[in-house]
Amino acid sequence: PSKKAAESGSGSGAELRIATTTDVVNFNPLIGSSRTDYWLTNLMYPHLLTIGNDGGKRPSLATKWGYTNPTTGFYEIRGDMKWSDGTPLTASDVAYTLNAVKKDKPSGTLYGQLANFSSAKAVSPTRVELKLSKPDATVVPEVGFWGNVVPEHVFGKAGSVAKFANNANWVSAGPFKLTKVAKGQSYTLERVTPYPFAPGGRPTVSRVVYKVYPDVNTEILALKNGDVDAIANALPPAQVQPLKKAAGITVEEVPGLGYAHLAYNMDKKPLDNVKVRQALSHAVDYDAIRKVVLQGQAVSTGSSPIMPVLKQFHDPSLQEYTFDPAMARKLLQDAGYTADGSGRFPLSFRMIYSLQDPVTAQWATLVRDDAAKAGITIKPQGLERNTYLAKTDAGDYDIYAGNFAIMDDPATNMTLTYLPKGIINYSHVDASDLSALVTKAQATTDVNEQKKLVQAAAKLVHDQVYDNVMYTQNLYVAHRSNWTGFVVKPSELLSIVDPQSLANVKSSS
Amino acid sequence: MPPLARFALRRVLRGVVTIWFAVTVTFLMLRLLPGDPALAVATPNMTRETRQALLHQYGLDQSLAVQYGKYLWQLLHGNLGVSFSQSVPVTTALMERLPWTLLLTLSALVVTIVIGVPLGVLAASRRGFWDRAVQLSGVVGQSLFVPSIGIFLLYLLGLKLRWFPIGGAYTENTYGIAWYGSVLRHLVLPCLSLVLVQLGSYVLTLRSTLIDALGEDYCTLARANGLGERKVLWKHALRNALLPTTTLVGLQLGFVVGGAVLTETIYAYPGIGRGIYEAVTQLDFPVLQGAFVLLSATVIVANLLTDLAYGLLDPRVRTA
Amino acid sequence: MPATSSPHTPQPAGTAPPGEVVLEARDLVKTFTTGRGGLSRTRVSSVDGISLSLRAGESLGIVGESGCGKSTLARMLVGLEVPDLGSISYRGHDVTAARRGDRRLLRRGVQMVFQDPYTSLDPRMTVLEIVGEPLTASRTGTRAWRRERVAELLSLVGLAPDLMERYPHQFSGGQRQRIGIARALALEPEVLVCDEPVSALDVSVQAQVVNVLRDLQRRLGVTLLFIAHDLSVVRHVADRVAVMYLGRIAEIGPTATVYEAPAHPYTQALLSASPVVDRARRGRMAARIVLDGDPPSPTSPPPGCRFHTRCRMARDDCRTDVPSLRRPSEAQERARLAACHHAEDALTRLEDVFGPA
Amino acid sequence: MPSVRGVDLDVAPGELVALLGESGSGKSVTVRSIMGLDADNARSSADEMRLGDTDLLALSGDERRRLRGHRMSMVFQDALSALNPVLSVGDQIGDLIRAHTDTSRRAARARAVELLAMVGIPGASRRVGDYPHQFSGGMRQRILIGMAIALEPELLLADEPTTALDVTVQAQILELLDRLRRELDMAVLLITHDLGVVSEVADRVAVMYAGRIVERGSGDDLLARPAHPYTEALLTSVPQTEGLGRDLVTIPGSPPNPERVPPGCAFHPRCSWAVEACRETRPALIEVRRGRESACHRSQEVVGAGNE
Amino acid sequence: MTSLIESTAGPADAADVADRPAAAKATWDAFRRNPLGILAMVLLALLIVVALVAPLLASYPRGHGTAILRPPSAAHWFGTDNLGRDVFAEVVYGTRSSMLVAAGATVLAIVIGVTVAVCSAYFRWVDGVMGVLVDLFLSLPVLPLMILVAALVGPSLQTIVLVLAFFSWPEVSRVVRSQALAVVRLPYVDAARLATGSPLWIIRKHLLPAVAPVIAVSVVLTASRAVLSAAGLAFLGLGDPNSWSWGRILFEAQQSGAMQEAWWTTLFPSLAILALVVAATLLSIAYNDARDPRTRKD
Ligand SMILES: Nc1ncnc2c1ncn2[C@@H]1O[C@H](COP(=O)(O)OP(=O)(O)OP(=O)(O)O)[C@@H](O)[C@H]1O
Ligand SMILES: Nc1ncnc2c1ncn2[C@@H]1O[C@H](COP(=O)(O)OP(=O)(O)OP(=O)(O)O)[C@@H](O)[C@H]1O
Ligand SMILES: [Mg+2]
Ligand SMILES: [Mg+2]
Repeated sequence: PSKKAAESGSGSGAELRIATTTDVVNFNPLIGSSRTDYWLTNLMYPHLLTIGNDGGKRPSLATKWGYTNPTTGFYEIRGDMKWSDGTPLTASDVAYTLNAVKKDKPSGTLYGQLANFSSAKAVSPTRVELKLSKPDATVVPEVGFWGNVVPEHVFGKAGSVAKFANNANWVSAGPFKLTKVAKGQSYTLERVTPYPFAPGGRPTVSRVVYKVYPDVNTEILALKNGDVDAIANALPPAQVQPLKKAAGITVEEVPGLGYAHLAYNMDKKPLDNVKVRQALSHAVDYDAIRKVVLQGQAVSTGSSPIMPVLKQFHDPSLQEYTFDPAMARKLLQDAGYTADGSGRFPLSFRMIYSLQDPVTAQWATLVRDDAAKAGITIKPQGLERNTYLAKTDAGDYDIYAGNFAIMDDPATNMTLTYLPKGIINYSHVDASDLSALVTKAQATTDVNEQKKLVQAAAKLVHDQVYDNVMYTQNLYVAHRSNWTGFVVKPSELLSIVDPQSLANVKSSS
Repeated sequence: MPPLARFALRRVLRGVVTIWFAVTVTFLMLRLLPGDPALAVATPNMTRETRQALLHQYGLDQSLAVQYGKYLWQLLHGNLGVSFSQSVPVTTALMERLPWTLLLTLSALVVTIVIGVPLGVLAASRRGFWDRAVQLSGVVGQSLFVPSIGIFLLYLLGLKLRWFPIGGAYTENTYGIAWYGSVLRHLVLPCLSLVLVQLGSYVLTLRSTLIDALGEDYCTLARANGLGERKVLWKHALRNALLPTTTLVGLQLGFVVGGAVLTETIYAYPGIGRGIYEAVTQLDFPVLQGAFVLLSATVIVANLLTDLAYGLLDPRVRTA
Repeated sequence: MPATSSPHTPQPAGTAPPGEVVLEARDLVKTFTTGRGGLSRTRVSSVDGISLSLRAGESLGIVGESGCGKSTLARMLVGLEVPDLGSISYRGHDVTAARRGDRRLLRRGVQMVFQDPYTSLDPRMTVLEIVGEPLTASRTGTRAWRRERVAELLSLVGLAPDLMERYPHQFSGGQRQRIGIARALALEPEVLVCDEPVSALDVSVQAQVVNVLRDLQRRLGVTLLFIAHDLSVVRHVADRVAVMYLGRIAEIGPTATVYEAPAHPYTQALLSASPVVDRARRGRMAARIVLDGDPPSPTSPPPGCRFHTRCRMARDDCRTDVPSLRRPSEAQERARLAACHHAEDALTRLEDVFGPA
Repeated sequence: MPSVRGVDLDVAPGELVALLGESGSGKSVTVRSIMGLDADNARSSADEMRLGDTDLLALSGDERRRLRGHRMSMVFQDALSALNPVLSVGDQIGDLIRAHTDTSRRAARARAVELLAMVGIPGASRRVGDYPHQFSGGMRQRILIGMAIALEPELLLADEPTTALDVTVQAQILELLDRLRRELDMAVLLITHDLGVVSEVADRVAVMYAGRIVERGSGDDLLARPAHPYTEALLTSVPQTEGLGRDLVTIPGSPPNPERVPPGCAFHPRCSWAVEACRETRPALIEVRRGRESACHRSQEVVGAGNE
Repeated sequence: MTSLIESTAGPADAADVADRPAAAKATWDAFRRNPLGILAMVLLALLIVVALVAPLLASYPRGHGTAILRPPSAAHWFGTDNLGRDVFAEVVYGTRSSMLVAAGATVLAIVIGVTVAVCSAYFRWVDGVMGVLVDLFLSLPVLPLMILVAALVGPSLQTIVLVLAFFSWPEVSRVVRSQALAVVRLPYVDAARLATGSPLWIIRKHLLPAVAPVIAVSVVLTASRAVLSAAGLAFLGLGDPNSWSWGRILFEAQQSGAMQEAWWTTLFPSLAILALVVAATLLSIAYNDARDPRTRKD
């Protein structure tokens, strides 16, 4: 078939080309783990909820959601969405998705959210009800935000959803549908109509092409060159200013919903001592890191796990640890350590970080050098991602340096981060007062009550240095200026490539 | 057994052993070195239970011997397994990429030979300035760091001059002639940098073997017979000097196919080298094992082809 | 140039009374597999059923064309190569298998002088190191003693001992060959196997080496196995001579007998084809026996008598039956054996070889 | 560094002149210079060089090239390395023919078959397409000779054509050369270090030592009555039937290193005739008697001694 | 035909010239006359000096600076990187660790490769086994395997050195073995066999000295290849993050997205790599040429 090549220029026929740095690993949204997987499958398998710039949940496929009682949640969904093969998208697709994930345990994020979920049922074509095994206020918003809804009539035939590759004959609920895949090269998606979130139910561009580049340098070259119209990945901090100045290129600011932190492994000896942890906290020049490494594109969280961007939960009274080597030394002396002639304490910590995380990799050395000023030896150990994960999992580190992409819901995140069995409890904290607060917050559906509980927990974390949250990063993405109408959503996962954004974007030149 | 059949049998046997070796080395590396594929696909929210389920699903909870035996058994049946991360058969995952790598390396080889032979002849026959110039540029080319030259070429020819596109193997959604044109345009830069890097070794080899050949008695005889220097060079010396070059092609082809990782990475060329790199980051054991099987097979085929070429060029082998 | 005798001329250990067999080979067979892998894998029959015995103090010459297996035979006799079949015994001990103990015995008793004086000396070693190597490697004696011994050996072969700090390339071919001989003598062997020790040398130098060898034999009673393709040299050196053709012995016997009355057609052809520096006999060029064709390939030796393809006297039985080494009927030649079905016949046609007297 | 100095040679049609000399005495260098095939690092000069009535020195490089293989040709010592291993024998002979004559490919091949038959390759028409490695050493040498006589040159230079061969095969080759030069009335310059070979075939002989000709004369005369101590020594050091049982006569010392040729007569350090004059002045090659030249201060005495 | 020829030629053309002890001088004389060889040697010496005296040239690049991604200037000869560190200092210290890695990997690879080569040349049965093993190793795709191992084990100086050595020895072995095989066939080795029954003696006294020149060339080539491979690994994020290497500078430039615009962050380390590898290669070529009497004369 001889179609016309990229019809650039205005109008509804335009093609939007987006650069990404990784291939799609898996087309099954319930398994997929790479960023590109997420961006692509989001355009085909809708989420029940989306998120606002303050981290609050907003309607998407679901119009209403909540709890009818502590162990029963519900979603009311739109009735006007259809799969691209004509089959209507109904509540039974939602129920099927949740039940299948619970049963087949695919490795994606969604399964992790279903710990207290027992089953879902479509009580009407537009209403799903969730049975919980114990009260948990986080299930409905988190499942709604993280989970993609997949078509039962396609996935259901495939057996286990944990093994289904979903690599051909895609069915999409819009705004786009994958039509052509060239591994290592590009992914072409065609417009799907009707799509309720597009103007007139019809996405403005007819086609979206994700093109794969090896790294952000090449992406930037391609953007400047006009080979692509937008870059999906967040820009490295150092590139934001130059690109803002570049002609024909627009840089959008995307609120970050994640944070970077240092976790002190409390299973390892002097780190169980709060004074040592405090000393360490005072031995990092947070300002310098934010200014130099992040080029001022990050904000302090006040050393609290609740970032300012989460306005409804944030507690502005918590103050960031000051960079104060003298204070750090004093704290260490209080803890019974004495410095040698050269001012060094007999303390040496191994700090792991991932080499694939360029920002952390950069500040890791700064942390080392700052600590040295307080007489503390920190040995950064940059690791290839898999080794990093393995060591993290085994607790094989003194200090863990890393960041989380989206920490949108404090209660959820605290259960994962600070409960003894929490799977991202990297400081291995096991404090009964903290656990009590977090558990209670998780079970509470009352927003104000929950706010009080998580703030109390955050204060504990802050004071006892159960976690050292360093900053939340604002992200920047770039596109060619002739494209307008991007809807900017928080976090790199959504940013300007969220389905609703791509359904509305248009070329003006 | 007729010699040809025996020869064929030996080659096949050697091929099988080579593949087995590649499989075993990769298998053991993957299993014995640290690194856990279940973690590679981990998301922060994954539980221990899920991990266990994953390991089970991947068959990694079995003993080493059982896994190895199973893998070999499958391999015997031409089954390379299913990719951990992509859930598709490994064959499918690799076959998408192999053609691009072959296109890239073979075209680079052809260009290298087309440019390299005259350059080698020039260097060998015009001792002095040309010789030194060719030699020096050969050495410099050989010493280039692929990403460095890639960055430079992309910047200059891609961004500044806009002669060639940045990355990829073709332009999406073009068809027919235009598609082939775009393939060619995308091929130029990666091919060029591969040629730059490998040209040197071919030219230098050819040069030194040519110089040797020109000093051989048979060339002296050709001159004593009143043949012109050109004929001596191109007919008598070159035919002999091409033999070691052929060997080099065989040796290098496998190396180049595997070594195209950096080239493919810097130019976003969707070849097997980059596929391997990605599989490494995802610890996709089946894909990695499959890729090494495939690369070994390529090396075997390349060696077989060079043997054939050698036979064509060298009657001592052909008529023995 | 005869060597000047030094005061402490070494005597080879346990010199046997003349006549006693020191080294004996029985039915040696050696086949090589060659080929650059792949298509051209072939078997080369290098030595095929050779029996020899060396008596103490004698010198046995071996002549034959290139590739007839002379070197292979020599290498088997010194233990550098293990025969496929057959046995070698040294002073009654079977040393065929070349086990560790055997080797030591053989090494002490049988040494070798190599053909090429250029490649048989390690260019990176001084003469002292080269000649003294057998001693140094086995840590025999003190350093000073070894030096003394090397000096002795050098003067034995007619080289000034003060040259021992030099490197081989500072010597001429003939001098190097003498270094090689000195090295071979270091362990005081009874038997010296010389594999074409003068072929690589110029005529003017060749004589020096030949003289040294003869002198050694006379003075030390060393047993010599002297391999050469130059008939005149062998005639000069050897008491007995064996003529080899394609891995087999064609004729063996006292030198004078074989040279004056060759009983094997091949020996005859060889003698007749050898150019002689004697203008008087120049005219025989047209008359002599020029063999047709080329030596057959050892990869597919002809059946029967291996010489039959080029033999002017070949009959049917030569093509099928392998001739054994036997004494031609004439009684006075008890010591000479020839492997030819028609040796008697051949002896009657000697004028073809030397031309009409 | 000169490796050949002041070599004077002439060969008449139909005549076989042997150039005798030890290894390294400069025989090959001489031949190469005559052919105009000096190695890259060699330079040669000559006062006069002519082939028939052609002045070789007056020719341009290309004219010289056209002479090679046509009016003068060469046979190498090592036939295996002199034949191109990757080209068929017929191809190589054809190349030669077509380089000098306007011959079609087919005609050249036919001529190649003819030549192979002429030098005694059995089944020539079958074997013309074979490659060098498929022939035995003697056959290869014959092929080289066939190539050298292909265009019936006036002068054939044979550089040790039999050294690598066995005596039985050597005899064949020598006979072939002898026959061909008579049939084609060629001048042959035979290089060798084998006195036996010289004695068998040479009409005239020139003896070289350390890059110079030290003696020249007709074969019979020179071998019977050497006029130069070197020739004399050479002759006596060859093992001969007459000397059986005695030690061989040796020439003391070793051939000179071309980098350090002794002053005066190059042979004087090894010469039993040497006198003071030999150390200082180099004897010129002068006529000792008719048709005999020798470069020795004491030639007359040497010849005389030989005559006793 | 009459002729009077005066011919001159160079020194004796004996193939074994190079092996003589006196040849060392001849080799050096020839080497000295090759401008490229001298240039290479000077360049290499310069780089080695830079590696040795790094602390005198620049202070170790740590922490961060204020001037970010500044082009080359008097204060920062090679400009600054995205953390404001001095690229010149990075390149200087990169020289150190790049050379260290190359040296470590080369020593290991040479030791293994030469041992295997010499043993297989000397002992037929070893050759059977090791020959096949070396062949198999040579047919493995090296770079991908290096990536795999480096990724699995985790990048550190030791890992990189081991990985490079592990995949470089077969090439060393191949080259050295072919030379050793030629030497083993030489009569003087046979003579040594007749002189002693100790293989160790023969290997030590005859074989190793004879292959030494090949080993020398092999050392240089292995090292230069190691530099390229190490840079390749570092560029893919598999270098040691705690020591400055040229590959790491490039990797960080790539990570920061500054590669093309801040050309100085990529140009200088690239030039350093090029300089080292070119110098090493030229040196080995010049040495080989000088050693070979046939090429020596021009
Ligand atoms: N190591 C080997 N491998 C294969 N073939 C061999 C080997 N050694 C000898 N041969 C073959 O065995 C045959 C006899 O060889 P040998 O060296 O004994 O002959 P020779 O009589 O010494 O010859 P020359 O006079 O040329 O030295 C030849 O055909 C040779 O090619
Ligand atoms: N291309 C060359 N470069 C340098 N020296 C050379 C060259 N060719 C010959 N020689 C030297 O010139 C001298 C004469 O060599 P030539 O080859 O003529 O000797 P030859 O008499 O032919 O010896 P042989 O009998 O060994 O062939 C020798 O010392 C040789 O080393
Ligand atoms: Mg031999
Ligand atoms: Mg010569």
